[in-house]
Amino acid sequence: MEKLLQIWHSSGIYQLETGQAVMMVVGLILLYLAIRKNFEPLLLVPIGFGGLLANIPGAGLADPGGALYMIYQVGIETGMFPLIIFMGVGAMTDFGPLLANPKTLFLGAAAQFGIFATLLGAVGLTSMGLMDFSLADAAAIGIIGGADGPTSIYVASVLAPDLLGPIAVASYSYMALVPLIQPPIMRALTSESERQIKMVQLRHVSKTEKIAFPLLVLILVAMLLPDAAPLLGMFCFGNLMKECGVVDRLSDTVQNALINIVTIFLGLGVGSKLSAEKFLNAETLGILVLGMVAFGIGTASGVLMAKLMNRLTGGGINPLIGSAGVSAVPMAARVSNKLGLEANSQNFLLMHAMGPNVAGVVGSAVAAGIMINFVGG
Amino acid sequence: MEKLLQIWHSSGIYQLETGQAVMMVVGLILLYLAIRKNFEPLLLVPIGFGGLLANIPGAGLADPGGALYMIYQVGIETGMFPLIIFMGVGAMTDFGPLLANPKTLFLGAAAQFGIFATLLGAVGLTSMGLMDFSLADAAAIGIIGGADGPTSIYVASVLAPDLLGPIAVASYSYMALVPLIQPPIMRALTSESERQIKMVQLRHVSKTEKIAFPLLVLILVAMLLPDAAPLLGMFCFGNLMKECGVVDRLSDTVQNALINIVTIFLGLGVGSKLSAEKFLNAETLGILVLGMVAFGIGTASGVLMAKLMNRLTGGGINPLIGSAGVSAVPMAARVSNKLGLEANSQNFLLMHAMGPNVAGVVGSAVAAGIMINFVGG
Amino acid sequence: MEKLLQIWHSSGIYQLETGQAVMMVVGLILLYLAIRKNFEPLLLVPIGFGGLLANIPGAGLADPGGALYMIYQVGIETGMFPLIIFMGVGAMTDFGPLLANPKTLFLGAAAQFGIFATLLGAVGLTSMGLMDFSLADAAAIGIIGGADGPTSIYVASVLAPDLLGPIAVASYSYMALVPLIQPPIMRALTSESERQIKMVQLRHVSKTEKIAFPLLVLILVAMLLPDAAPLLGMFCFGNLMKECGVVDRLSDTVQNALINIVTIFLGLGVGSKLSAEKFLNAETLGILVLGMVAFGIGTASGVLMAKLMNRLTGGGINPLIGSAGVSAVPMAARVSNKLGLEANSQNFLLMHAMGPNVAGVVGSAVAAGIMINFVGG
Amino acid sequence: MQESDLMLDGLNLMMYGMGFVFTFLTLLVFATRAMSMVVTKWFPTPEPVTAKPVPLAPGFTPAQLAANDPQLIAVLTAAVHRHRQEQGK
Amino acid sequence: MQESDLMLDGLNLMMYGMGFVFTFLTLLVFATRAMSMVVTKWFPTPEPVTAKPVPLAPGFTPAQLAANDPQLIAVLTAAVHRHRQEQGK
Amino acid sequence: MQESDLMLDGLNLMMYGMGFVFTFLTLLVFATRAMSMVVTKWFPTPEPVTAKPVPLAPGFTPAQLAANDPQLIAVLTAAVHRHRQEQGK
Ligand code: NA
Ligand code: NA
Ligand code: NA
Repeated sequence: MEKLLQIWHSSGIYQLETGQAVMMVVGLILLYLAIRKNFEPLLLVPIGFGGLLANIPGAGLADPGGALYMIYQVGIETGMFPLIIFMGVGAMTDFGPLLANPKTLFLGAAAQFGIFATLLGAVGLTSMGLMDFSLADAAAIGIIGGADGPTSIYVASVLAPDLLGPIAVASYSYMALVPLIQPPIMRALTSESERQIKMVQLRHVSKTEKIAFPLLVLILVAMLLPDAAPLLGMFCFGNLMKECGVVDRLSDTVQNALINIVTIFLGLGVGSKLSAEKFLNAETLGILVLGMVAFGIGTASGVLMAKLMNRLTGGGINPLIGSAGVSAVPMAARVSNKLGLEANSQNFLLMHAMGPNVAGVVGSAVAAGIMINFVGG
Repeated sequence: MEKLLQIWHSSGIYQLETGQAVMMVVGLILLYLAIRKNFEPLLLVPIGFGGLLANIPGAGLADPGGALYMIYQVGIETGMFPLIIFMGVGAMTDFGPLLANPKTLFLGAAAQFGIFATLLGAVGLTSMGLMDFSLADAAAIGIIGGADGPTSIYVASVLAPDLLGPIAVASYSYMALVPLIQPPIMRALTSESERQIKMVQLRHVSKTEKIAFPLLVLILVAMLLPDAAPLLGMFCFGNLMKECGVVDRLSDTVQNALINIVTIFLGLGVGSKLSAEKFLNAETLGILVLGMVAFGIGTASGVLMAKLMNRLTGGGINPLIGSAGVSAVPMAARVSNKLGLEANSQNFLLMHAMGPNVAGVVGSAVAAGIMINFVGG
Repeated sequence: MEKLLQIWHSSGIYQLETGQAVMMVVGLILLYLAIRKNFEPLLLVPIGFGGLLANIPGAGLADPGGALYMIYQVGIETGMFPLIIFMGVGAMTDFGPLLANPKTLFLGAAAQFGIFATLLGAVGLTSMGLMDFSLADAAAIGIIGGADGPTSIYVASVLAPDLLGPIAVASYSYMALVPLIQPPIMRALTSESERQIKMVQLRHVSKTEKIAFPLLVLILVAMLLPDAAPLLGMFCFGNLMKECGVVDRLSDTVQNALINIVTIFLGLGVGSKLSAEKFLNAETLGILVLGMVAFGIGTASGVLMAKLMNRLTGGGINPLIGSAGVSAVPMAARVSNKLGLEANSQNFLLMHAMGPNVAGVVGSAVAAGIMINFVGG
Repeated sequence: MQESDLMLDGLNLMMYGMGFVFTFLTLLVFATRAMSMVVTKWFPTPEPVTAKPVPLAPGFTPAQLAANDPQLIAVLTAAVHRHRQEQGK
Repeated sequence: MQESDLMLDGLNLMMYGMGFVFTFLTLLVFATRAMSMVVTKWFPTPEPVTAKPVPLAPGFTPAQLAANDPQLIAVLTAAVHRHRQEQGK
Repeated sequence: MQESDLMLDGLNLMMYGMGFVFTFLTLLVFATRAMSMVVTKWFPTPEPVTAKPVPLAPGFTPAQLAANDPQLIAVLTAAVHRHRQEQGK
């Protein structure tokens, strides 16, 4: 009888706290969004399930000694998982369109304004007494506007580990919402005639240029902003493996088995941070709102920069490609292409938008480095 | 000359103890069974070779600092390797037949009687003074009757790490012996007419049901038996990745590269526990005998339960599918099918036996949870 | 303004030391050799890039807490990465030609003379006061002559971790230089008529022999030289998985995903040792020179042994296959084949040279074991 | 602990254990039936999940997407199957 | 820290941050152009890297080499493409 | 340690080392020959290992089994080979 009581006392129903129940519902919602609505399923399925596991009452999977806790400590606390993912993303990235038209890097720069505006918003809310974010918190929240999941997780793990859960969730959710968030902003800021601008075909880029580019980026990072070196170093390493043509078996494994394995464990590790006390509070609401704002501002500043460049260079740049500067590869570039086709059914912008798109990845990694330098230094 | 002596003193021949020699022969026997007799070669080749390596005199591969020791500490002591394997098994499991006929879950429950009967046998032998097993030891030994390698290793690593070597060896060896152990028991407990019973074809199961099922299992586990949450949580996670259809690249890696890598290291880590002092004793003999008994009792109780269900439901259930409830996927189901065909060459039971077969995996994981709760709590 | 200064002070340009700049150039040279000159790109691309990353001023990637430092500690300090690579190499090795003609093992033995002659050279330079190598250093340097990257890294990580960077670089660079280093030596030591000797076709080797051979090697190692057991044990394990035919999915993963993943991280970890203070000194120059000498002596002693065997056995052994005893699989065997074809366009030596080639792998692993036993014991 | 205690513990564990396993799986039978009924009634013909274009993760190339194409996999599977049958003759 | 200080820090970080991002990417634009010019001028038609025989790592089997064959991959890609078009009809 | 000692140690290690390498590999030559003789004499035509049905690990799907089919791999290898020869023309 005593033993029956023990089983009952160790059961989930007996131990269930309201917060855990709510967080399990949050996990199920994430799974629903991932599976039925195709919100970045590769990350949100593991994150959502990790959230479910972390909130099983009495199982302690996210407590010291638990499986999710160990995954977090080994892979996220050390920063290794986001770095490996970034290596994989580098091995999947084609810098060809950017090399054919390097000035699209300016669009990748402009779109990072979303990051810093959001940072300002976060400290502003704190100054107003509505929230309680430190500067480090605000920096980590701002990076959501970079539309780059691994960058967000890396920065959050360094600057604001307590906010890692909501930041990762916001980052991936909004990346999935790019096709909904961006079009109205893009339409509002451009005229019909601007949207109809056709761009000249991109020149051919040689193999040697593609091999030299990641080394160029690495050396520039090494000379100017060592704090961005881990992220961009691994990114450039992956890209060099892809482009150099002599280590295809390594590049192939990085793009498949390795990134898949690490994605699963990264997701589970992030899920371990979806505990009630860290997720169910006003800060999370603030993060979700600020993240949305960050995306909007980033999109707008990218488009405005493209308009400006179009005027200064005497035409030939369709402002719709500016929004792709937020990264969210390749979805943002597809959105640019879609709106271009709406304006003119012969206007294919996809390749032109891939330049700012990958520039945005570099841009937000640079922004991440400056945040870590400024706040952590 | 002095150096020649040193080389001689550090040589294997000089240092070889009888126990090590015997254990190397045990390792070679396991390799023989795996390679020539096809006894679960995916596990027994690494376990057998790990046993060889662990017993090389003077090399210290299984001592602190040695490679096998590190593998054990990192992957088995933490429980991670069996959990990852379970995720992979989940990603390879099709719950369709079980969903089409949920009452086969009762067969998966009945077959777990083998586990608990063996536990009782182990404490009985101790009470009689023939063996010296604690309750935790007995629980870990009983799980062999679950016919699930990773579950056995997980429970043994938690409750009885000292017995892990013989328990893992017994578990995988007997899984391989299913085609020999089960048929006589099945024939003895069923009549010819029972074995000829044809079962109606299974209904179609929708994609949505398959997606919902792992979540349902997880929530039930979370509410009732959190101690089973690590094992069944990872199992359900793997299954959800397989069924949800939006993360096929993750599911594919889990079923291939990841499970293969972990299988190799799990085997080597288990092999590190095949030392003479832990393997060459009466307890191992006891474990081997009790494990065999566990399989037999599990098979019998599964078949008897199926007979009962056949009578209660007015026919339509072939008792031969009851034996598949021990799990040992998919071998036990194939044995059911084979005996069905012997009785009637048009009687295909494979799909019907897959229901209890996967139910057995869930059932023994639940039994594992209750053991850990009862003994460890 | 103060913050601008901070950014400037933390920038790479401000912090750059001459040594770091030189080492980054060294990294770029390694990448050039790998990508344009095809010097063992699978290792030299990761090592070269790792060297770049390790020398980014202020980033601290190779300092405690840095990503490369962690990779080194986890995988190389423990010895696991070279062991896993060796398992993969075992799974890619075909002992067929060696089994068809076991006396080619003598050639694999003779070529190891390069290892010990170089060791003597290293202690000789120290005795002359030109260098400052301990016996352990000398032993680790000598292994370069074994022409086996993972063996070199394993021994260096045990006996001379401080020299690991230059030793690994020398080892892989010279393996790539085999087609340049060996031919002149081979031509100088053989007559035209010797090079024209045709060898009889190799007999068929049965599956059972191929399965038994790795076990035979393991048992011999276990009995005679336990210090070689980790390296040769993993090698034989990989080979057994390949040959046994019942665990093809494991063998396949070992040869692909697993070895690729570990190769990447092994390279990055080695790169972390390419720091200025450890690389830019007279010792490195000594290592590079001694390594080259080691290759030369190994090649020469292999060829001379083959000549001797040809005379003693009354002909039928082409001395060109002796040089393949240094290992550097399969390049050294190809060099033998090429020179054979030069002498007689119908003289195909590739298969005959594969015997000494894989014998060289075993031979240098045995030499590594004796070094570790003698120096470490 | 006395030996009879150990035996008693073993009996207890067996009783509770089998009881719990049956309770759990019985609940699962009912929950599964309920779930299937709900799904069949309210989500009768779910849009096939795989028909939607699978979104790419950042930087995933079209080649990787190809690996997810169920039709392609079906075609390859059929080819393999045909090969096997020919071999089996 | 006072709240106005936090706000000030935020403004500072925004200013320096955007400034740095633009500086960095502007430098990258120029460096990239310079690099492309150098490559185009001095290395106009680089020998195709993949045309050289890829050296095998110790023990790599021919089967693994096959995986690196770009022509083979091209053929397979074309086959997949053709299949898709047929499916698309 | 004096330098002459170091030199002496080096010489010692060289002597013992080469001696041991030759001893080991010589023993291996004889052991290999003995093994081959035993295998050839007493296990002359071993049933082909791969002919037996490879047992599945718990839950391994038929698709994974396919990856182990040596015949299938042979067919694919032949196809690749044919393609190469056509390319080589
Ligand atoms: Na970005
Ligand atoms: Na079971
Ligand atoms: Na060698």
